[in-house]
Amino acid sequence: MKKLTVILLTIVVALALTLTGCQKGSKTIKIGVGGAHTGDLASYGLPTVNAVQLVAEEINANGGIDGKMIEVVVEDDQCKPEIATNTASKLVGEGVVAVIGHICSGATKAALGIYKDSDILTVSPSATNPDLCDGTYPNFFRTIASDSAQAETEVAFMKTMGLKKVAVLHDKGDYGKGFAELVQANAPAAGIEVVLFEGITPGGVDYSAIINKVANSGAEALVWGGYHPEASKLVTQMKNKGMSIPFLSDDGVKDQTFIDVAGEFAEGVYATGPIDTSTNALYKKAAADHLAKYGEEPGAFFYNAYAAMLAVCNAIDKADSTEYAAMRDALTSNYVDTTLGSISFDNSGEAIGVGFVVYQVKNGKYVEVK
Amino acid sequence: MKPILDVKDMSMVFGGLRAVDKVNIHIDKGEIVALIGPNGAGKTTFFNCITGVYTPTEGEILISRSDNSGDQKKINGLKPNVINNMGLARTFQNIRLFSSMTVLENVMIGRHHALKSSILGSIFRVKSTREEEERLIHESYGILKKIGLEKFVNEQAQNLPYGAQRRLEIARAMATDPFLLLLDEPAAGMNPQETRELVDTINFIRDEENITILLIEHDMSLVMTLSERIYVVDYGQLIAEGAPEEIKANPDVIKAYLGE
Amino acid sequence: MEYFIQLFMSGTVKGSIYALIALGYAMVYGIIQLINFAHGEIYMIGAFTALIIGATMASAGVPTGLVLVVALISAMVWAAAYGVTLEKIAYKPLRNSPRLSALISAIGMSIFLQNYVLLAQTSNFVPYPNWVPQFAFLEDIKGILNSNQFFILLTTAVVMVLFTLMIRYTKMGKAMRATAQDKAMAQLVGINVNQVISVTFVLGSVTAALGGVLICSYMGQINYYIGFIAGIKAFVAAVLGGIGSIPGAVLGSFVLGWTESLGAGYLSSDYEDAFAFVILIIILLVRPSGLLGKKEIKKV
Amino acid sequence: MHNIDWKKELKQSTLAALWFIFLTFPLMVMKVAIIQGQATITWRWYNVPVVAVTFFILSFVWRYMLERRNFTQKKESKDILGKLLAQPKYSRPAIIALAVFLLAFPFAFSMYQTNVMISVLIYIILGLGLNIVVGYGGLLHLGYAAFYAMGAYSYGLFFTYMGPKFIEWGINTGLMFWIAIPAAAILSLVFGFIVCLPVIRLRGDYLAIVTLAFGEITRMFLQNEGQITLGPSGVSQIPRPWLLGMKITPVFAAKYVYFIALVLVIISIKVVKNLEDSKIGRAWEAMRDDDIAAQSMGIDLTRAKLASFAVGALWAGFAGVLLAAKTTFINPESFTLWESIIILCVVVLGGMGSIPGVIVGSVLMIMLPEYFRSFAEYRMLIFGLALVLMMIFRQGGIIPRKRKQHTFEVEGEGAVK
Repeated sequence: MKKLTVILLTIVVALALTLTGCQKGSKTIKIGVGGAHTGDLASYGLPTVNAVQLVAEEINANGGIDGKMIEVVVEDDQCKPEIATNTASKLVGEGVVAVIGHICSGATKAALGIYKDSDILTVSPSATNPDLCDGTYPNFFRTIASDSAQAETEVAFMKTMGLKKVAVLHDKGDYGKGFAELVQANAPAAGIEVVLFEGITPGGVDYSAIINKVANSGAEALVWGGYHPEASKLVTQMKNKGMSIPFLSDDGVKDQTFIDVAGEFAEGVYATGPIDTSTNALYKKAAADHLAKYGEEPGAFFYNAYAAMLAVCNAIDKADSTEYAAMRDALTSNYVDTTLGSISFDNSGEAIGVGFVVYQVKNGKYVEVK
Repeated sequence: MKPILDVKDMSMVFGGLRAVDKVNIHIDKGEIVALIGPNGAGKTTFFNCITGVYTPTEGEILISRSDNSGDQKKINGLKPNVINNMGLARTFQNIRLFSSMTVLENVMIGRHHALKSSILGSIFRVKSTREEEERLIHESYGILKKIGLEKFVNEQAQNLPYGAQRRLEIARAMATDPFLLLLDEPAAGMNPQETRELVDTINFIRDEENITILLIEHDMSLVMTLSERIYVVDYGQLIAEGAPEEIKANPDVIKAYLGE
Repeated sequence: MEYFIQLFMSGTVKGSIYALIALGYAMVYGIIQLINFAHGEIYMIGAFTALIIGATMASAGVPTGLVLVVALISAMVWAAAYGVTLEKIAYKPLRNSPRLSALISAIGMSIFLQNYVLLAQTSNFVPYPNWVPQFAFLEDIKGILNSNQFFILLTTAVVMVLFTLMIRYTKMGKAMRATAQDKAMAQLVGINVNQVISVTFVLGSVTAALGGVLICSYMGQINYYIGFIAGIKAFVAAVLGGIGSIPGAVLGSFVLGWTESLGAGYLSSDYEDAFAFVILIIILLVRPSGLLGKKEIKKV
Repeated sequence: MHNIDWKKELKQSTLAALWFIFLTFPLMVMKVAIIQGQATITWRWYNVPVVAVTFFILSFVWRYMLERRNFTQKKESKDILGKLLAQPKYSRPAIIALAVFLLAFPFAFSMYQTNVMISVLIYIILGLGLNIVVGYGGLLHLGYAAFYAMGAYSYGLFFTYMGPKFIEWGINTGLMFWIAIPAAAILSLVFGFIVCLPVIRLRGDYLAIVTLAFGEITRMFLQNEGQITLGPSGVSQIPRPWLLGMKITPVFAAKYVYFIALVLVIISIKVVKNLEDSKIGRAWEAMRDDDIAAQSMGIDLTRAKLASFAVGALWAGFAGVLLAAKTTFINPESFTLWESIIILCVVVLGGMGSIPGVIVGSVLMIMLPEYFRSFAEYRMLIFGLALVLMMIFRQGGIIPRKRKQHTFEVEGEGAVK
């Protein structure tokens, strides 16, 4: 037992010494990546890691920023708020100057509680919740347009389709319900009546009751706020019931997996998604680099993350500093060429130069609706 | 003088089976009464009805702590703990001790009703609670001493010899301060020596502690030496009542035991 | 009125789906008083196996009808194998342990099997082919009842009838009833209790696999997580009907299906699951042993 | 354990290996992938020998372990460490070392480590609370996360609705934490009492499913009633606890919340210990051992159950407020059925009814996944398997329950031990 006590004390002392000894005087610029890297949402988080690493490697190969190398620190948050605070504190403890992430809006909010008070610049490639840019988090930026922009695009499109009555369903989640509520709020101004607004439970075994309800409501179209698995269940069941009203959705559905899963039933589905920049030179380069390194096409939010990383590195370069205020200043006052085109950020944190357009599934591919 | 336990036309029906059928029993203060009958005659069901484990389908059960006619109370359908608090305590045919507890703790559970401390008092372990706990332990030890189990006080209940376990059940029941003690086959599984000690214990409880006793028993010699009155049930019905000698000679009883 | 019929039919279909899964819960509970938390995973594994075998055959150019039959059979075979293995490994060593230990073991198995499929296959949603034949006579009323729904109803009805007959008239059925009532007694009169338990797991797994294939065909997709929510719902249905009772499980499933559909249709689908849970609580308050559950008599 | 029949053993292991090859064939050897909307199969034959060898060996180990379990079950386990620690000579330095370690922790380790430790402490409180219901009361509770949510939302919503007022009045919003701590505990207690009242007469599994239902209904309410609860987007910007009006940085907050949590844990342990040794604790013990005998000895089961539910819920209230203060953000997703199951696993894995067990259970459940991130993919797989194996081979949990037993020394005055 005495031994045990001694061992315990030694461990404490040793850990205390090592941990206090290694912080200061690092010659690298550390940039953190937070997001879901394991679990069922990993497919949304991992592409960001790849994007950040590709950019870092390229910059380091060219001599770094003002001679300083970039070091990427990757931490998983599983999209869970309570884990995200641990992740954030780990990144802060590592001494990162900026974070690319997080992926989910909920986890991002939880992590921002720590980044904000630690003065760490945070650029998310995917968190679209409008609240994030309402001024409460001055350190927050994103390279994706907010859900309000997305909902506005959707409603404007519904107006051009000549719809008068729509049903709005959502998955009761942060993202899905948020989008659905914004559509509901914008619809009256466009002369559209929302005749049904309800949430459904993801993972259910049968949605025929709610589809009957939609059919019965006299809606001329169904708007879905949520992700693709439920969307494909809904379109499949609608078509099997002989319903043919248009199905409109968000960028959670603008994903090739949706078309793979829903198959023939996906034809004709509308979904909003970020403006297509695939003709952009940097975009092509990023895609080629990814294919060369990982042997496959990049996944969700890859280009947004690539752009975010480019913007952050550019800001450090322009500011000649890793001080928060200087970096923030550089970020909001300069345009930078990215995979998403030439972008800058406004004072609330939204990217200028990114936006949404409407796509439609035609012959098993999403095609922009002009 | 009113009986302290008065059961009137009590029946207990399970589905179609009449386990207890219009039974009338009364017990006076200070008696030792036995309830006998062949296996499956409904004796334990009768106990369960009186102690509140079952709610009898028909009839009335009245108790009174003293023999004044004034304070007779109907206890049909009350919960077992309420009935216990009113002064009826029991033992079980198949011993139901709290096996993970010590002998002392088993008796302490029996004293549960006598404790006044509140949850808050327990949480903060205030002085009055501590004193009460101390007192409780001494009281419980006292009860064990009376029943002659003090040498086992710190043993785990399940490690006791069989006879001692039965006696511990009696001690635990006595700890609840009853005026009527219902013993369900107290001598089952005991050797002759243990049985003799049991007789002394039961007499002691009646004489010194002033507790009336109703017991179910198969050991006829014990029943005949101990009890003053005997009730005999068969197929749920009361078939005979009387002093031991009368019962011994009753042809219905002999028939019930020996069969046709 | 037509709206009501639509909702009622969709509730009936939903009820049939729950019933196919709930049966396994009820049977296992009846025999060994264990909430088999991993039952939903057996359902998922059955459906996955059918997809894999079916996809292999379809790419080899086997005709659709044959694909359906072979895929279904292999789903049932492997689900049964998983069910029996599950029982042998995770439940049998705990047969004389406190109930909570067996329940935690079941939860552990549920987590294990989900992640096993996740790692061995994929975390993504996979499209599920619709193998169910499309009936021409339903074309006009497909707004109320389409071919997949019809096929699910039909299967559930057939399974119910077969089960009732089996339990009532076969030797195994009698042995199962005896074991459910008193395991020690059944053993004494010469019933091989281990065998009865294995058969129970086989039957429960087979119906779950059947349900898995039909439901995935109907919904058009599958992933490793589908068993969890379906399993919880079926479990609620089984409890609602009186856990351990097979007719109770079926009745409970339909009550649940109707409540959810009518609740979603006339009130709000926001609280679709809450309606199910509220009905459950109300029924249990009135009948603490479920709709058809036997009232237990305390043995003293 | 003697005379191993090698021929038989070999045969059994071979059979097991063959069986598992068959069993895992479709899922392990074949893999479905979607290419261009078409399901295709890739064959992974290399998995066959892997499965065969693995299960051939595991089969041996399994049978050996099962036999050993049956063999040793009867004997008392040799708890050397426990016996050593029972002596004051050894226990005192151990306790001092532990105290030093715990006090020095946030200063010796990074903010990240401290935050992880806060999670552990929160789960200890949750575990102790649920332990009252499951371990002492013997009632299977699958909706404990609802009470956790109750605590977190009491603080969160209190801030949402009253925060602006506090700012208007010029009062530091951090003070709300100190109001929320007792308020949330009382609210959870009352909520626990109300929920319990109608369902108390249900037994065993029926009780489990109804508590599950209550948990889910609570979460749905939080999700759907956005006007009241802010819906799925949750409550953000929850203030950190007040300390003399200081501006609290995250690094400092982590240390500060750590110590608040630590104090709460110590209080919880003390209170739970006191409860265990008291009248109500003995009543729970008796109820769990034999409810009919307990009732016949005058114990009011309804009251005992109500007490265990309500007191159990109280700790969830504390834990909830701590969670809100730690993350500064809460949403309904943190209070799912899974959360209830995880807390249940903490209790059962650690050892039902055992306070040190709950502590070790929380440490394992939270720290292992956190530190074994490199095994991320296999983490849940191993976790599931560990639950099964624990139940089979160490049923009482890691530190089985060892209740303080009341004894009586006859010598002298009869000192109470």
